[in-house]
Amino acid sequence: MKKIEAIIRTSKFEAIYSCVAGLGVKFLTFYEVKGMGLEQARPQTYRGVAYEPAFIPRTKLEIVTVDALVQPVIDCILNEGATGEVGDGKIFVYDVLEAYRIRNKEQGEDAL
Amino acid sequence: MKKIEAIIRTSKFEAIYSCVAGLGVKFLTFYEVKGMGLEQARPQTYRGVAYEPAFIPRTKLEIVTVDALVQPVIDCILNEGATGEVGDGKIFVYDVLEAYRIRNKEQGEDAL
Amino acid sequence: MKKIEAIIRTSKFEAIYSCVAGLGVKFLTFYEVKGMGLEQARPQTYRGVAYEPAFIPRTKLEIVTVDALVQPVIDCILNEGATGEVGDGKIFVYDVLEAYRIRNKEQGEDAL
Amino acid sequence: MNQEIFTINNLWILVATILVFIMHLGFASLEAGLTRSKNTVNILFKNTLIPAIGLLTYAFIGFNLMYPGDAFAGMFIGLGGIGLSLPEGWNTSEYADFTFYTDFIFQAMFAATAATIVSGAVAERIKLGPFLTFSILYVGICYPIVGMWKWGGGFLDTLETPFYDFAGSTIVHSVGGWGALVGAYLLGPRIGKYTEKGMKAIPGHSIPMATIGVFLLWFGWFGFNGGSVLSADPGEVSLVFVTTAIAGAAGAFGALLASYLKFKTYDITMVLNGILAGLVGITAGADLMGPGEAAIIGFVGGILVVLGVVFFDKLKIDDPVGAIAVHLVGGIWGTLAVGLFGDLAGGAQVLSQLIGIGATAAFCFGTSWLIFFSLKRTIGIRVPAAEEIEGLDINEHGMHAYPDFAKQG
Amino acid sequence: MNQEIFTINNLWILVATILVFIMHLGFASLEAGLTRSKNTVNILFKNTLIPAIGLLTYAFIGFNLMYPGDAFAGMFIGLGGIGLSLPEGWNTSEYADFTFYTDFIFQAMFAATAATIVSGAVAERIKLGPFLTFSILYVGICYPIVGMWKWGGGFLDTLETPFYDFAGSTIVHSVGGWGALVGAYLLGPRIGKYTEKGMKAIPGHSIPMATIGVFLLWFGWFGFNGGSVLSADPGEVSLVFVTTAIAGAAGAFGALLASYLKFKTYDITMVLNGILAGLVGITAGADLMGPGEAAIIGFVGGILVVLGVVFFDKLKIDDPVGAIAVHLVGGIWGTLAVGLFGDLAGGAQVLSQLIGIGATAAFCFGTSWLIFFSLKRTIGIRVPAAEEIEGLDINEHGMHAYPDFAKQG
Amino acid sequence: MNQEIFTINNLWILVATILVFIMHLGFASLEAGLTRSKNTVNILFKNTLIPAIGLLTYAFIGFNLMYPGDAFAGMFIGLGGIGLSLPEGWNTSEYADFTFYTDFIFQAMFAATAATIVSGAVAERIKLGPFLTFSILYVGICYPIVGMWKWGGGFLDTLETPFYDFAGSTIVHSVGGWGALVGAYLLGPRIGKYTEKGMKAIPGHSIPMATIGVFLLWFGWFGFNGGSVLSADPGEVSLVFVTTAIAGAAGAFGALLASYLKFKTYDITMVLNGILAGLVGITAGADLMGPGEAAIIGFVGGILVVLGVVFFDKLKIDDPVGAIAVHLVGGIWGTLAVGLFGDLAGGAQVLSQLIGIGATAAFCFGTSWLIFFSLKRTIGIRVPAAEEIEGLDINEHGMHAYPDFAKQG
Ligand SMILES: Nc1ncnc2c1ncn2[C@@H]1O[C@H](COP(=O)(O)OP(=O)(O)O)[C@@H](O)[C@H]1O
Ligand SMILES: Nc1ncnc2c1ncn2[C@@H]1O[C@H](COP(=O)(O)OP(=O)(O)O)[C@@H](O)[C@H]1O
Ligand SMILES: Nc1ncnc2c1ncn2[C@@H]1O[C@H](COP(=O)(O)OP(=O)(O)O)[C@@H](O)[C@H]1O
Repeated sequence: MKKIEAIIRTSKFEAIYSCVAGLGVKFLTFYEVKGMGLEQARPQTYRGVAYEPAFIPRTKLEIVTVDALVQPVIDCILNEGATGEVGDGKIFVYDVLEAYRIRNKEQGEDAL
Repeated sequence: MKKIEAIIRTSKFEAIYSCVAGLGVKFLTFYEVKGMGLEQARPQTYRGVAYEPAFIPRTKLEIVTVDALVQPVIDCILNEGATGEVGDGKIFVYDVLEAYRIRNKEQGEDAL
Repeated sequence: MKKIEAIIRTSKFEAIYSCVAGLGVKFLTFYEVKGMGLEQARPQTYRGVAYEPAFIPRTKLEIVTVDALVQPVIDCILNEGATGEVGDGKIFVYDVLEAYRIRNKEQGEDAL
Repeated sequence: MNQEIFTINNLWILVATILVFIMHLGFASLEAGLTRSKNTVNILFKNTLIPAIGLLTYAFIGFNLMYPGDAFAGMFIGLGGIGLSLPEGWNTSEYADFTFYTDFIFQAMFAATAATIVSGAVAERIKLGPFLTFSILYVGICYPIVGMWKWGGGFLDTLETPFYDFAGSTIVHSVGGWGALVGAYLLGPRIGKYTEKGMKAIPGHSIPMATIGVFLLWFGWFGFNGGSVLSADPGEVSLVFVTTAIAGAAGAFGALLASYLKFKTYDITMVLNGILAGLVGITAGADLMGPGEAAIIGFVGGILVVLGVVFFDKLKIDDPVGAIAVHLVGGIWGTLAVGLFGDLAGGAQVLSQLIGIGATAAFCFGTSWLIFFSLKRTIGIRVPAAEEIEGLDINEHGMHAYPDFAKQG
Repeated sequence: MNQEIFTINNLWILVATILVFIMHLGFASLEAGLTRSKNTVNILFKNTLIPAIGLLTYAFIGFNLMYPGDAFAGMFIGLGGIGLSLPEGWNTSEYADFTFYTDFIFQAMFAATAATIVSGAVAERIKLGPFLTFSILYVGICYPIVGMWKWGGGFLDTLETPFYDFAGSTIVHSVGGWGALVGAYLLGPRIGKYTEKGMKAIPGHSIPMATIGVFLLWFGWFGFNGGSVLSADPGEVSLVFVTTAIAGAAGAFGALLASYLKFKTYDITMVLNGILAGLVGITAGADLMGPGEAAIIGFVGGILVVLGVVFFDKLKIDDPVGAIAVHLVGGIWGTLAVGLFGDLAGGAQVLSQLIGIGATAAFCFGTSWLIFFSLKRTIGIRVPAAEEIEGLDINEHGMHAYPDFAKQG
Repeated sequence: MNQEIFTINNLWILVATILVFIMHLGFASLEAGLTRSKNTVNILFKNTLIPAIGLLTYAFIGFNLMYPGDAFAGMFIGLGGIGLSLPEGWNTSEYADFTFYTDFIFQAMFAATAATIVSGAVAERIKLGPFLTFSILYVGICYPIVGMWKWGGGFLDTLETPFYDFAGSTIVHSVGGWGALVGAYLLGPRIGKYTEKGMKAIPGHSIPMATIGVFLLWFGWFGFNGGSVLSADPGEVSLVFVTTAIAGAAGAFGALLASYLKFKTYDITMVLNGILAGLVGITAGADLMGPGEAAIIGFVGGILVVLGVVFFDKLKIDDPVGAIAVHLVGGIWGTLAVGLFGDLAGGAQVLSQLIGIGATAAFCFGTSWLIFFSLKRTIGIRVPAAEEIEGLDINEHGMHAYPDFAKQG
């Protein structure tokens, strides 16, 4: 079991979701985060003061999945999430020691 | 040291919190996330157009704790977080390499 | 590659960011979380009912970086993030198996 | 009366009508502000329909129930007909200081207020259908019957020392207040309000909306009270403006003082409630008091509203917006104050005021109990617990009030 | 007319002017509420400038185009001059029942309404510059020309059976509605509204703002219709108040019924649109109807708005706030209703009403097509897709409406 | 004067009173909108208490200080008594064109404006207690003394060429503006506003609230200026309506142009400030100007407000809402404009205007320095840094304005 964490463009969420759903990934979690990176946030002005808001809003996606699906999921994100411009984001992969389904206390890969 | 990540029903937060506090867990972090899963989001309509909002709001809980407490914490979540209906959520366990308390630079298990 | 997760005081974000940027860390992600811990949330009252909101708003910082930079980054956070009072937060370190840059499919440390 | 004065009087009552109209937005904003964002569509939906219900039912039957005509003088109930039929000389001073239609529309705007008051107290847990049913019956039938007792020439008006209620501390506000009390009681408190570990605060979702609401209510109150002079008489209307302004201002300070002493905190929601309690308090005698008396009445009203909120919380009657404390407690206080201060003060007047308060209490408590209880026993009045927790907006309306914004845990 | 009556009439028209003024806040709130938070600064920016544009262009040329003087009676177009020049006796009853300046300012407040209606329909995707250009031309030139046809003594007023439009169902609301239709059509729908998988809902970001907007509009409408009596005549103004109130209330129920039957949901945005449709509907004949007829006109208006929203969605004409259904459909219905109900009902009147509707349709459709199409072919009228997705606020204004709040995904 | 005209005049002043009342909601909304959500309860708390303070202190002493009676004509200060005592014939035209109570309540509504203006400039960092203390003293004593100089028959009114200030560009707005300047200066800027790395923007939390505020202010301004005619005279009131409307509209465009040229951005907050500056500018001479002159005064006011905001930022005087630029700069400009344009234009008038501006400057600067400085040296006027960072709402009120919504980092 691995956890795939991807920081993506919010506008790419739907495309990525369709792709991973097509692989049989039934569950995922996501939330809004802010990023600092190469991409510059769009400059804003307020009452004559130009300022750069310190961050760019992004979506973070978390999918825990069986080892066999890790590469296909990553490919989905790489293919569907890229525009080729700075700001496309990153993917990180982590090891997962254990998983449980709260509803019925199933454990391990069954719980995913 | 392990990190326990649980995606739970927002309404179950208080019960789970009391349970883990009873185990002596003094710290935890949580935030709002959105989930896709077996549970369907309640259909909404707006000006005659029915639509399913793509996600369900959920709470994500993060607890880093010593190995000895991992199973009790998981049991708390499994027991207090379940309704038996689709949508109860998941628990994932990860390894933690190191921990620090910022206040006094304590390190390792002392920092938890 | 390691992932450094720090739960910090929101007010310390800028100081920490300058410090790690000085180390050459070009990317980071952060978001608002809520914490339970030793620090007590400020009591609130509403229409005569005193209540303690269950949590304190905090910022969570995530930096994935090469092993060589882990200790310097942690030192930044420990030094810049501390006030010496309860509530300064924690740092956790995790292992990262793999990383990708979505823009150009770079992999591994190049992707950071 | 000459045509010029007739035209001025008529114009003022129409302007006052518009001011009373906007009070409905005031109520909508206040109630939405003091409840949670998961129930905001629901409360706005109700408060948007209430003026519509008020206008239509009042045209259909209410106006005739409230002003059944001289034949029913001194009585409890009467019905002059159904619908609106233009009397002879309706648009001349033969009819009154204003036209028939002006009379109707000004009164009709008052009517819906009774139900609006209730909607705040029962918010966040009542089913939509039963609430609307209650509103139609209460606004369409109960309110005009009580109104008739005094304003329609009924028995309260023909007491030896007539009951006095200038613009409706009892006849409008307490009528709403009793419905609010019964509704909140029969529904029971919101989930999580009174727990084993004690009372929990359930903060409203938008202090700005609540503040906007109270300012709009105060704004409209100048029409509510000022229009109740039923003419543009310079002396009377200007006196009423002064007492209305002063009582509201003093109410703010009464509530500020009481809430600071009791809770050691500067609670804006209490100050807002205090303004309203001051306004409700002055309503019964706005034309009888001087500025000093208005200040006392308002100030005491502001104190009472804080004690009232605490009191009903002790009884575990859960009123998210403080409607019972404002309109019922404030309404009783204002009605009594007519016997204690100002031009009519005196023992006989106190007695008459108590008769009016008591009669209204009995009738409104009884009828609203009857309506709410029948609904409870038949179709049920409370949404299921799961709906309540998730919010009425998504369950009753399939919609969120603020779909763009992330929610606090 | 004596000085007293002159003063009263003048005062009422001025008070009505203020009420019409606040309708601009009503439109701003409604349109902001029914669109997404990423475009809120943009819509508020436009709706703040529109009354300013209306006032200035109307002073510069509009007033003279709309009221060119008797020499142009029965004609299509005329221009009395440029700017405001005080006529002899401007501040006496020689001029009218009110002063020249009162006349101007009341009319000027009406003028901007036409552009405000358009701004809702084209929201969330139109470029700022082209929209302001359109507004200036449409408010400054097109609106007053149509207004002249009837209110300025033009050809619609001199038909054998004169076209009748009391306060502007056609002359104000449909004029705006046609511009809205053309604008929304030429722009195309918002990205993501009509997809291969069917229509998608794009919920507005704040139901409270939308509700506040509609209440303020209703509030102002008492001045819009009541002031159109052009005097404080007690009978007429009070009748107009009653029909305006009843039609709005009935519109709420018409839309509630229709939307519940069609969608099985209690949609507050439809109820709000229904109120407006009822108000637009009664506007043409507010002084001709009794309460019962007002109720029918309002109720049908409320039903029509729901059908209209569905209809334009079928045509893939994307109107985020329902402006076309409210102002165009409602305006046509109200104008026709003058031939079907009330004092003027009859075949000849229906014909005249149709002539007025048709002439307005042709002219407004034509001119707004001309303006929008020229702009489209030259500087372009639609923001780039990336801007639209990210939001107009940050792209056109470099600013967020709610910088403190976290956004829902 | 006959009873009819007396009644009409009285009615108009009362209606104007209500319009001025709602300006307090306008200020509350504008100031809340242009500050951060962590300080929203605090700003609303203050702005809710201010009208209450204004009404009560004005009844207690202010009215008597401002209108001490003929015995004090030509002087600097006078006191006619304490509290309100009804003069002979108070409700007849013996007293004035309106009743004594009408006089009082209209003036009282003006009074609180001075403190409201200050509250915006000192927002987000001032302690509650000291602010309320300042407000009571400034509204209760300083404002009426300045008012007396002109409107109470004091020395500015008895200059050879009397100082002219129709509705208070100087006497109301600059009075507030000076207090705002002193307060903002003595408090120092908000943490993080002027850093070593330069100036940082601190965006307000709700553009919709700010917009609602400005519309309500404009709405109320028709009463502020229109009521200052002190009668319903058709010619005068209608002229004042036109100049008020045009100046606001032109102010929008002045600010739009200036801010676009300077910052290359369409900044709605500047347009909103521009409208207000146009309105403040026309206030001194609203009855003296024609539409063209009103347009120039408003347009220049709109430009000045943008320059003013930049200027005070350069001086590191931190004014979150632009109150100093709007009310002080705009007020001075409007007062001067009376000498430059319109019926009174001329060198002698310019001189008198400068005397009025100067005297007000000296007195208001002096007294507000005295009050703020004494408070600073004793109980302190600024909240601790930690409180400021965390927000005044939670620290001074133990409450959040929007507890349901997640916050942006
Ligand atoms: N090493 C990292 N640790 C944490 N977050 C990262 C890291 N690298 C990138 N991110 C996140 O990903 C976002 C996208 O980075 P971006 O500037 O788009 O990278 P690139 O230009 O390489 O495509 C950043 O805003 C940040 O939130
Ligand atoms: N493998 C996974 N990876 C990431 N998030 C998951 C995963 N499985 C479940 N979740 C999260 O948990 C939530 C609950 O899943 P749910 O549909 O309730 O599962 P179940 O029906 O098995 O109880 C989902 O909405 C999603 O946010
Ligand atoms: N073991 C843990 N697991 C998850 N979150 C933690 C843990 N320890 C601390 N935190 C987070 O860090 C925040 C800061 O803790 P705090 O009370 O400041 O600790 P300390 O007093 O030791 O400095 C907490 O509110 C919580 O969000």
